[in-house]
Amino acid sequence: MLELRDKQDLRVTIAGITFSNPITTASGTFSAKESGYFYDLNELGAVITKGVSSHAWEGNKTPRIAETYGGMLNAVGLQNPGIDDFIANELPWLQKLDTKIIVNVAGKTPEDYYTVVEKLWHEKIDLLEINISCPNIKCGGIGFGTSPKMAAEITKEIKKRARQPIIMKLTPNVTDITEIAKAVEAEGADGVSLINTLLGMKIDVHTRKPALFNKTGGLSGPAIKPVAVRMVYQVRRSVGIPIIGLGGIMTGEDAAEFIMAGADAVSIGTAALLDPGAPIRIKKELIAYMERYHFNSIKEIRDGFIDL
Amino acid sequence: MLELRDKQDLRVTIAGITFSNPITTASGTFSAKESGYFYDLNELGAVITKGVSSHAWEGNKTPRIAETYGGMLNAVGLQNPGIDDFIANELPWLQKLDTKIIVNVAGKTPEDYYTVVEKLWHEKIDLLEINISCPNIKCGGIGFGTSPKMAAEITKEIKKRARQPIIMKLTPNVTDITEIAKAVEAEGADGVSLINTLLGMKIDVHTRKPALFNKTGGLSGPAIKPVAVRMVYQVRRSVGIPIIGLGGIMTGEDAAEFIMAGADAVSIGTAALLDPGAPIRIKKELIAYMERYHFNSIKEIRDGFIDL
Amino acid sequence: MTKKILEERITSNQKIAEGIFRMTIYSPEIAQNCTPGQFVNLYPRGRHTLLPRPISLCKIEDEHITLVYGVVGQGTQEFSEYTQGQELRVSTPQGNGFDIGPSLSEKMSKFTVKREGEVPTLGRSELEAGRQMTLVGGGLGVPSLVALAKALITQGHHIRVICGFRTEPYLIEEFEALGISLYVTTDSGDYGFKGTVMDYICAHPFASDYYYACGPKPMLRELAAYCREKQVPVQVSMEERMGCGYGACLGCVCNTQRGYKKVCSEGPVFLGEEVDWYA
Amino acid sequence: MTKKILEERITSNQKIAEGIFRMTIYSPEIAQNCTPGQFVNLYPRGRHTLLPRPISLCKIEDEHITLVYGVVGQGTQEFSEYTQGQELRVSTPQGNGFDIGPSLSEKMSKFTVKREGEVPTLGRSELEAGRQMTLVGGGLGVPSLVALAKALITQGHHIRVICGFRTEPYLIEEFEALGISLYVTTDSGDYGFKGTVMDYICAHPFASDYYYACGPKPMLRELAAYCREKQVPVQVSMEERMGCGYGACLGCVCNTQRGYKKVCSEGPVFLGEEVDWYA
Ligand SMILES: Cc1cc2nc3c(=O)[nH]c(=O)nc-3n(C[C@H](O)[C@H](O)[C@H](O)COP(=O)(O)OP(=O)(O)OC[C@H]3O[C@@H](n4cnc5c(N)ncnc54)[C@H](O)[C@@H]3O)c2cc1C
Ligand SMILES: Cc1cc2nc3c(=O)[nH]c(=O)nc-3n(C[C@H](O)[C@H](O)[C@H](O)COP(=O)(O)OP(=O)(O)OC[C@H]3O[C@@H](n4cnc5c(N)ncnc54)[C@H](O)[C@@H]3O)c2cc1C
Ligand SMILES: Cc1cc2nc3c(=O)[nH]c(=O)nc-3n(C[C@H](O)[C@H](O)[C@H](O)COP(=O)(O)O)c2cc1C
Ligand SMILES: Cc1cc2nc3c(=O)[nH]c(=O)nc-3n(C[C@H](O)[C@H](O)[C@H](O)COP(=O)(O)O)c2cc1C
Ligand code: FES
Ligand code: FES
Repeated sequence: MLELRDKQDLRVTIAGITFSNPITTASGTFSAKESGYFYDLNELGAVITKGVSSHAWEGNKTPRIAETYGGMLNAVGLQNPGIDDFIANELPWLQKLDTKIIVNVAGKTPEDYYTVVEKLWHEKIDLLEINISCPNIKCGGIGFGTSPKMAAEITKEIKKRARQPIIMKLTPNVTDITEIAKAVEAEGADGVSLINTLLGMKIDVHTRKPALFNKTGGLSGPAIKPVAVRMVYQVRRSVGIPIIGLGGIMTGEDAAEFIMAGADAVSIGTAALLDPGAPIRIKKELIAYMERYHFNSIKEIRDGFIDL
Repeated sequence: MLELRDKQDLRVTIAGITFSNPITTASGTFSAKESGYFYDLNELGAVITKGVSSHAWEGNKTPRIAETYGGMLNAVGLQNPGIDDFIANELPWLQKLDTKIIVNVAGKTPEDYYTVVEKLWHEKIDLLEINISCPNIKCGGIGFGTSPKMAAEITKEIKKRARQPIIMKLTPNVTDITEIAKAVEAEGADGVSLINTLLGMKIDVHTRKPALFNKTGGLSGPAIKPVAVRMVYQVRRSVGIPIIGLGGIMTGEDAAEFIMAGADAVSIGTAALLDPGAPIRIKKELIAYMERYHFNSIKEIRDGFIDL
Repeated sequence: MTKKILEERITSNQKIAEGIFRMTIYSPEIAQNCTPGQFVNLYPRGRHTLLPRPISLCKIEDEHITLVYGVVGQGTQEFSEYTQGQELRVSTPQGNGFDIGPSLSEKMSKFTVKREGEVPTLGRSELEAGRQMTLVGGGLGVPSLVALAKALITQGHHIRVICGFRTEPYLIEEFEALGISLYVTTDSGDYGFKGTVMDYICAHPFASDYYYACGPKPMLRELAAYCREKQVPVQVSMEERMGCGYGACLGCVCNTQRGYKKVCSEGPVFLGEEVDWYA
Repeated sequence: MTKKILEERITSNQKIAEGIFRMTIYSPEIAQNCTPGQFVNLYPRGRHTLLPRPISLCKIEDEHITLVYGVVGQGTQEFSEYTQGQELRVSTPQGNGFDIGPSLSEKMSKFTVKREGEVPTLGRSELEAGRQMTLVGGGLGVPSLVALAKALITQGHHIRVICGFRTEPYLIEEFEALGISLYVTTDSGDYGFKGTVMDYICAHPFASDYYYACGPKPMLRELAAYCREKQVPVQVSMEERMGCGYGACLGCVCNTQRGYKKVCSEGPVFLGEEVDWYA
């Protein structure tokens, strides 16, 4: 029963921007320079940068990383050189690539976010991903993401100031993610990314101390995938805007699972730490999955889900 | 430098009840009859029963179980024969054991809970664990656990009607677990158990259907341990009542980690599915850990935590 | 304190058909304390796959057991890579197995526990003499019929086996070695009768005093309906996704006339009559 | 596209002291493209331990590399169970390694990348002629000094090595084979000088033009303070818990006078002067 088929169409469109394929890099787990030693960045649907803030941030003290069963904790604390340095030194390099550029924006106060999106007004980038969900920043960030009211407010204000479409990146550390998603959609968000990390902690019983200097950190990796899939599924049934799905994607089948749950595109995070070429491997595996089950497009995968 | 030491003192006291050791069985992962084929139940600090409700509950359709990376999802849906059957057929058997008995109480409405605790008034059991956190019951359960107000209310009413001390079992699917813990403490809860399962979902990309009949289910196992440790740590610093800590404990060192985070006792759940003798193995490993680091009591482990 | 998780040695592990493996394990402890229709739990080593995998006993010898399994996912993939001499974690036998008549029921009761009133009674008298028994298997349900056929022969019954496969049959030689009547069907028609076992049964009417079956649920359901019509007893071995595999978690239930029953500890064998097929 | 994760074959893996193992890997690709002080990432197979384990290059031969590692947790426990002939996942060399002078700097620049202005310049002139070099190692920091000592000898320098251990020394014979001055200390006094390497250095003053060090942070800090006082340059190899091990995650930073630097890609070797020891 083998038929001759066209090559699969992997294209997806998010907020009017068409990516060559649904594979993107999760913020904070990708460096164009370092990741670029391992694979051809032009193979990606889009690059999503490490969080950029209005000024340089130092980040947290070390240890910033701890391993857990099937996952990891990080408390990097959004170390970054600030938007001016980013525009001067990193962006030109990204702009030479033949892929879409999504800049992840971090802030502790509303003004922090405004400064960044305003400075990006004239820049040739495709989308903004607004991180209102980082668990590793004491003074803010996650605060915006845990209350529908605050999430709505910040979305509205950023939307006014941003030229590019905005994707709100949501935290899973909430009682009801659909409320937050609905709130940001109502205020004009062009999409949502979910999920950021789950707040976790590890104590080293040998040293008798928290494994992270920051004590708590963000849990990522395959351990959290079921929570992420559940949230993508719930949010897909609550809002109409596109979803970038992430959280523990390790294989092409995992990517397909997120797409069935309702994601329009996916991001690869922790998988790229233990396998630097993971985004491209996962893309190939997704194609193989599509071939095996005769899916010709990403939409066909999504529509293939039987949700009685 | 080896000295002769007394045997460690493993005793812990929860709400005035002294357990011979801190190891208990997580509700729903233990059956006195079936687990009893594998080990001597008297070795446990306490048995915690499967959730019991006012009347027999059928539970969900199958599949009820799905495996995830480093964890599992379940949507058993609290199948149980009801409190009368429990008192007639199961309790007498448990009462012959030389360990403490904690009955886990389930309900969809407040009245469900009241019926169960009232029927247990005259029974020789040590503690009640009130499950206000089951993610697999459509009409209630988890609802009580996600709002501080409702959690407080149900605690107050149950406290009036129960003869035995009550431990409220909390859900991790909330924005701020300390609020819930504080609310139940304020209304007289004698302790809290945390955590119940994280709400998750798995889609089988081969069958293209949700892996569970119930679609979503509760994520348990080592994957969730960092979330559980973080919550025990946070709650320990917010309330004064005892904590039963659980969520992904697989080894004696994991048990020690929960104790350092602030747990007074621990429960073994998923670990007992993949290793039926896990509670006793973990108890032995905890003793070995105490020997290695010269801890003589559970309190010494807790106090050994260096939390700068 | 009668159940255990053992570390036993694999004496062979070979591919016998596409995606199908036969593993032999040296384990007097299991081999001498089990009955056909029971299963063991195999525990993967890959530490991200936590749960046990239930696999039926296919052959029971003095000191060895044989399991036949299909590679369908990560756990069975891992098992297929095990080599001779390696050890694996395996439980002592679980579940009740097939009821094969009075002479063996005493032995059975040593290893399985049923509450009062839960012993299937329908059809027990039929097991008493040398009867005409039909064993129906589908795909990965076929392995457990090998041990069953052998035990029933020992009891002096006449055995007919009907096995269905997708394209490639396996274990044929095991049945042939028992000298019984064997009928093979394949969906593809590549081997034997083209169609399902139920197609075969309907197309070739025969008399039978008793049925045993193991296979996919739709096959069991159809057979149970057929047997009810014919007023002949049938024992079916049910499959369900398991958590613990030993009766602690209520993960693996089968809906019966008496409510949900645990497949792992109260099954996997039920009377066709007692299963609520349309729940 | 110059970095890779390789599947390489283990040619030996043996215990050389209590809890300490030496592993030799056949890998011309790594052996011919690395410098002392660089490390490789080893990827555990146990799929619940996700992150790579960085291990320094201890010996570099034509087609083989040797790693010496201590069993401290699950990852290194797993490595210690690997046997000859097995394959393991290992990255191409990471980080910048020790700066050992001009003649090698060209080779180095092929494999390591530094932004403009980030190349340590202090002390480079000292590397030019046959100088008196002191290499200081503590515990699991000692292995990387083996490859370094050999390279420095090739450069025509005079080498003194001071190594500290808890109780049992290892790799002694490797240094002795190089025919250099070797001083061993143990905390317990079981072997060599009783005390730390810093105790030794303070108790036995000697002249040295340059220092290299690898070991626990408190040792490096003390040595850096000592070198600053003596106005002698020192290169220190820093250790930090890693996420990716290749520069993508910002997990492994070291606080320097120029802010946080990534240990994995901008280190692990820094000048003692540039590290902010009290951050
Ligand atoms: C009482 C009992 C007895 C049993 N006896 C036997 C027996 O004797 N022999 C036997 O072979 N089995 C038997 N089974 C079934 C066996 O337990 C399961 O097949 C096994 O547990 C699957 O484990 P796994 O890790 O390989 O698959 P899992 O990873 O758990 O996946 C199982 C399912 O996921 C899907 N799936 C996963 N990966 C793929 C893929 N790459 N392509 C397509 N689909 C995929 C399929 O639907 C597959 O069936 C029995 C089951 C029970 C309950
Ligand atoms: C650049 C660099 C180079 C390195 N080079 C080397 C080298 O050449 N040789 C070498 O041996 N190491 C080296 N290391 C350190 C090495 O990377 C770590 O020791 C290793 O990653 C630990 O992995 P693990 O899984 O065994 O330990 P993990 O499980 O990650 O645990 C690590 C820590 O947890 C604690 N711990 C865990 N289990 C136990 C236990 N049972 N008892 C007591 N404590 C425990 C200890 O504090 C231990 O150090 C290097 C590190 C870096 C950054
Ligand atoms: C080391 C590390 C750093 C991260 N930094 C950021 C960040 O700067 N901004 C952000 O929005 N998310 C950040 N994240 C979260 C990831 O983008 C992603 O949401 C999360 O890790 C879940 O995906 P994963 O399981 O595939 O890693 C970081 C995650 C890790 C592991
Ligand atoms: C199969 C299964 C059934 C459960 N049933 C109950 C229950 O009836 N009542 C309850 O309070 N918790 C129930 N739980 C939750 C566990 O008691 C425990 O809170 C959770 O699994 C986390 O612990 P673990 O990771 O050690 O399993 C169940 C968990 C599992 C896996
Ligand atoms: S699998 Fe747990 S009760 Fe059957
Ligand atoms: S470990 Fe990721 S940047 Fe160094």
